[in-house]
Amino acid sequence: MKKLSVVGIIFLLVVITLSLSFQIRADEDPIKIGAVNPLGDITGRQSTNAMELAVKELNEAGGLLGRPVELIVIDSELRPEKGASAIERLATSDEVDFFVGGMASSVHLAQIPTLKRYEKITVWIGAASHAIEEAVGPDEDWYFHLHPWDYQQGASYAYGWKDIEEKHPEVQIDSLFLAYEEGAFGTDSYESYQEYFESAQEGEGPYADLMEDFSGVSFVSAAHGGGDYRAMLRQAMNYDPDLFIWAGYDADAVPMLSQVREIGFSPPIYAGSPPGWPEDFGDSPLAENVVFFGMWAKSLNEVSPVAQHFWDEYIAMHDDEPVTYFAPLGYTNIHFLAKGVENAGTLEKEAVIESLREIEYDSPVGTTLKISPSRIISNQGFSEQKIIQWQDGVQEIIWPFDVATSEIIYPYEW
Amino acid sequence: MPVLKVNNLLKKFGGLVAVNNLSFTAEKDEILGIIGPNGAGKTTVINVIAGTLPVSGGEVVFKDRQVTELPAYQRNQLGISRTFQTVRPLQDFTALENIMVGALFGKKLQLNEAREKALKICEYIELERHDLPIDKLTVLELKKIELGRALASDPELLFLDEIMAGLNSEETWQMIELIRKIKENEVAICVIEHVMKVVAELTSRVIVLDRGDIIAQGPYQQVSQQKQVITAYLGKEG
Amino acid sequence: MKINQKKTSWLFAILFFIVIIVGIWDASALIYGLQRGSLYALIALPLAMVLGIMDILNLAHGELLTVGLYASYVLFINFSIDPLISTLPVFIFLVILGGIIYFLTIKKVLGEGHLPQLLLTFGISIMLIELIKIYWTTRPRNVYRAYASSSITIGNFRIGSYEFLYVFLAFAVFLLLKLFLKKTRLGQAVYAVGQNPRGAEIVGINVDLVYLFIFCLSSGILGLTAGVMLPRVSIFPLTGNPFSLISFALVAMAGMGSINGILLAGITLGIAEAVIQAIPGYGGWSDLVFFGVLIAVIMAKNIQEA
Amino acid sequence: MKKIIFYLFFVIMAATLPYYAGGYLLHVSTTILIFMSLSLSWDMMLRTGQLSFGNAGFFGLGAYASLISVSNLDIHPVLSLFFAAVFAAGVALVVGFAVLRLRKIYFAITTLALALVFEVIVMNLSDLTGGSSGRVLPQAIFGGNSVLIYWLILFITIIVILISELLNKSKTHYAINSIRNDEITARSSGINVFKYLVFVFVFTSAIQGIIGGVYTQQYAFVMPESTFSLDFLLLPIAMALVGGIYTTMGPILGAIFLGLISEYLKLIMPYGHLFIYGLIIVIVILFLPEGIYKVARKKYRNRKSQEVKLDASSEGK
Repeated sequence: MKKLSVVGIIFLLVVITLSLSFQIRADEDPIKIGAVNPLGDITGRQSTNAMELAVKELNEAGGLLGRPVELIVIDSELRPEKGASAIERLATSDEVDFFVGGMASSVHLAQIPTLKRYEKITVWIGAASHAIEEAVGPDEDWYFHLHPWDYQQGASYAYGWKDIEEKHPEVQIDSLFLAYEEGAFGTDSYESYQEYFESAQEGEGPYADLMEDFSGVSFVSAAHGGGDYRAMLRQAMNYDPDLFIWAGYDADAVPMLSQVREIGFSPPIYAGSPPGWPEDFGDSPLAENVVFFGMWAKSLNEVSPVAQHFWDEYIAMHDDEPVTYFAPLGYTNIHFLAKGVENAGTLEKEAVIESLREIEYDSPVGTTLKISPSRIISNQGFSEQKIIQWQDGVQEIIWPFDVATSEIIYPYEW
Repeated sequence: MPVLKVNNLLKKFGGLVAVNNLSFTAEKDEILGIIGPNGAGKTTVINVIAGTLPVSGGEVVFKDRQVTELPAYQRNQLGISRTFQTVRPLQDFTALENIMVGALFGKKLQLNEAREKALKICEYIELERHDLPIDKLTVLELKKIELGRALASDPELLFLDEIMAGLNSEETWQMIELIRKIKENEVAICVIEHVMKVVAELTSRVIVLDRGDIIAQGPYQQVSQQKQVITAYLGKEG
Repeated sequence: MKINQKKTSWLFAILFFIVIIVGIWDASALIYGLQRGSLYALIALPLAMVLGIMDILNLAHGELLTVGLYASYVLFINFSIDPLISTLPVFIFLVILGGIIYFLTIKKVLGEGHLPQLLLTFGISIMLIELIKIYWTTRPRNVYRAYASSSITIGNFRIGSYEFLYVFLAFAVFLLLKLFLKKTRLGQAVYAVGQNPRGAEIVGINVDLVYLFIFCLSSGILGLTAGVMLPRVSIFPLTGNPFSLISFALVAMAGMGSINGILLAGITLGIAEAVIQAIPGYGGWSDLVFFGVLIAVIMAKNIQEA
Repeated sequence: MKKIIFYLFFVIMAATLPYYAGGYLLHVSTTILIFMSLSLSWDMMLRTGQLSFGNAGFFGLGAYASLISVSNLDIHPVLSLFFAAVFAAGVALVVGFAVLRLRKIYFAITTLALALVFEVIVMNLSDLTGGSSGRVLPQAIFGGNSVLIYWLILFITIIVILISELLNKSKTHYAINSIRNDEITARSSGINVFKYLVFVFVFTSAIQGIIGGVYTQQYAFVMPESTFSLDFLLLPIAMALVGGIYTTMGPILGAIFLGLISEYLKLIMPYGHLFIYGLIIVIVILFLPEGIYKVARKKYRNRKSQEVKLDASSEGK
């Protein structure tokens, strides 16, 4: 009898502790995701909004592994040391399970040493500079990078232009002129184009048969106090390229187009790759037929239900339209991570990494996200961008053809 | 042998000739007065000899050594000291520290030596409230600081630029006594003065400047009688 | 404030020489340089006034320009007022804003030395930038006006005409300002205060009023400039920021308080910059030339025997 | 004696920080120390009366010197800091001979222009510097061990603090203070103004160079836009002024105050916290124009002297 009561008490205790611990796990111990974004910048602000949306959706669907999901966001202030200390805070004070974020290569570079110390699973949506890849190195299996690297972007455009040339025989691209801003962003683009050109001359690489001639000139971006592009544009006009590309910021878009008209420059294709466009750019007659490279456009809603869902929910939650592709990427970031955890059925690192590598996530940027190795790291997400054109004030996807919403208007005229 | 020899000293400001081919000497043991109406170029002469301003021509020889091209601080280290017409104390220092500066750099002493020396000078010039910051001191005390700093580098040639200005008659007498005391240490002293009583009292010889030229020199009693000196002063008044 | 012809005359000679050389080599670079340089000078002028007369180092200078640009933008978006017409209301708005800033802050650091002023205006500039960010985000905004990209063709030479407005405005403002300083009572008072504030006070000039006037006027000139710039630039919270630096550079190059010098310095630097940008492959060095010329001129003009 | 124990206490507290503070506080402290050293070095130059805007430039030069010496010459990261110091000092010596003949705003603008010139040169020497995209190191210093990095930076900061204190107690103090107060008096008192200016300019630049090197080694990268950022100029100035200039304690307190407050503000208001930060700077300048340290010291002294008076009066009764 005595024995039985002891066993019974022990059993009771075990049950109570188990249920208690389960209780704690379910209600009081959320899965924490730590995000570092530049909140003062529109890209960081909107991607944070989108991350919040994704977390809300997860929690409404019952959380992850039966636990709620909590998003903790810290402002990077676009300052490297602040970005790094934010990681430190998330790791130690908030004890997050995952890191997500964030924009600006310089900030992310400073975060890499700290990230390496904690080796928590990290999924990053911005920071396209290949220097990041060098800093991370080949052996860090916990590091996932979703945004295409600078060199991947350049390559993807080549595939796009070739497809377009094939479909539209009137489009003929032989010579390319790159106008690039003097900072890291533009110079990286120039260097990768330079590399492509060198291999193209030997008949290799994505730009073989596409780039017979190449030239580039730098300019000071309006974002850094410049904004006079006329000297550069005149050089471009003298060069007379088939494809004119500018690699600069959204602040450069309108002044450059305005000066293009002033000096009377009219390349057959006028393309750019800013991270976003100015407010009401579509309403401006300057926008007409401008081509650009990007990850996402509103018109994707026509062809992708996920994109439409994201669009509606984002507006419902934040009463504001997403204007930068970092918004859908932020959303993708959280859902991709959540799906990995869900498939793994555990928070155990190796298992989650394994399952993240297997996932095929249908993302609101219109492309299925699937991890594959890039030059150095093994966990690279997207590798392509889209070719998009402003038509009647709307961003229409013209390549890849499977998500295209319109045909290219050629040549660019004003 | 004169301590200071000035030959054909010339100083121009743009087109304006402030000092015109001036030549004179100053001897050890004498108090030389430089007088003249406003704008005569007295302070400019000091500035040029002390190295505060570069010369336009001529030479300055101090103890048989060419110092014409030397910077001010080197001339000070060699033994030329000066005070300023309007006091220029170092605001962030105490009185004592102001005087220390002269000893530290003009005489190249170390900190503790300089402090001792400065204390001695304070005693010598009868400056008691030497621990106070500058803004708490009287005009006489400020003048004494100027003097003390100039003395701290053990000068052999001392320029005093209107050191009596702003002092009342009792203070003036104190200062005159002090300058006499200094003279006993074999220092050549050059004073610029407006108050003729002081000039008469102090100087053994005067140089009268007018518009950059020497118009007279000699003992004050003699010079003050000369016609062109009187006109120079009267002309100013009229 | 000095209006000294002599000091700037050799600068003028060098400029003239450069103009001829460049004009022969590439006339468009010359015109771009003239246009940009006039803009630089126009923006630097108010800074030079505030520094020369009030001895205030205003780090929020560029931010006042930014505020002017946003004000003009708001007038265009909400009331469809053309930016060129909005120059007047924006001028008034910035005069008032300048007055408010003067009363709340600047007035209290007059004569305190440059450092507290520097930090104070640094704080103001952070506040203005952040306010704009909170309200308008960092997304650039533009105002499209077809006339902003108009051009004139002479033979086979095509040149943008809108930016000549900068040149016109710069010279107009400079001339009016000089006329004002010479011919009006207030101008004479400003001149006197610039020379010697204490003396001016003794002869019965209300120095405080003169300071207020100068700060408001210089802030107003930025408003005027903003309206003219708006159709040609992107506006975002940091638009004006780099212009603070350029303005400081011009003021230092021209010499404190020299009005003629500002115009010359602006045009010199503008041309230097445009020339380098026009050399294929060396555009990246244009900043170096900009600062190189700046340093060289400052060194040549201000070196002291040490 | 009391003072020494007081200081020792703080040094021990600082040195043992890694044992009781979390990784976040440690990192924040590391950043504060970096800015504290920059702030002190700027203040030391200011004590000569020369307002230098060259900080960011020498910081950047040190950063590049350190990174290049580690990756191209394969020297130890800690050793590279010396290299950074020597390089920054060398450049400062050369340019100092020219720019130190300038005064006031001309000196300030020229040093700022020089910093920008350094940046342009670095951007265009892409073979060595990586150009605009910058360069990375395979590994941060000490393998990224944050405790060791903290100690290294603490060590450097303590050295900088000691230098600042020594400077205020040395013969040089009398020279530079005189120069700041009245350059003409200084010259007439036998002070070789130019020599002292060059001396202070060179060693403060060396400090900025070392700090640049440490920053680079900590984060393992250089990039012109962030390495030459004007943040490394304006924030240290703000710290020195908020804390109180011409003193050692001023920049120390200023760095701690502004460093902590910016982190705290960020936590309580994620958006727009920088607005409050700017407001605080404005308020401090308007209402505590002498800086926190001097105001606190005055208050403390007033209270003390009042106490003495009270004692005296009670004794009198």
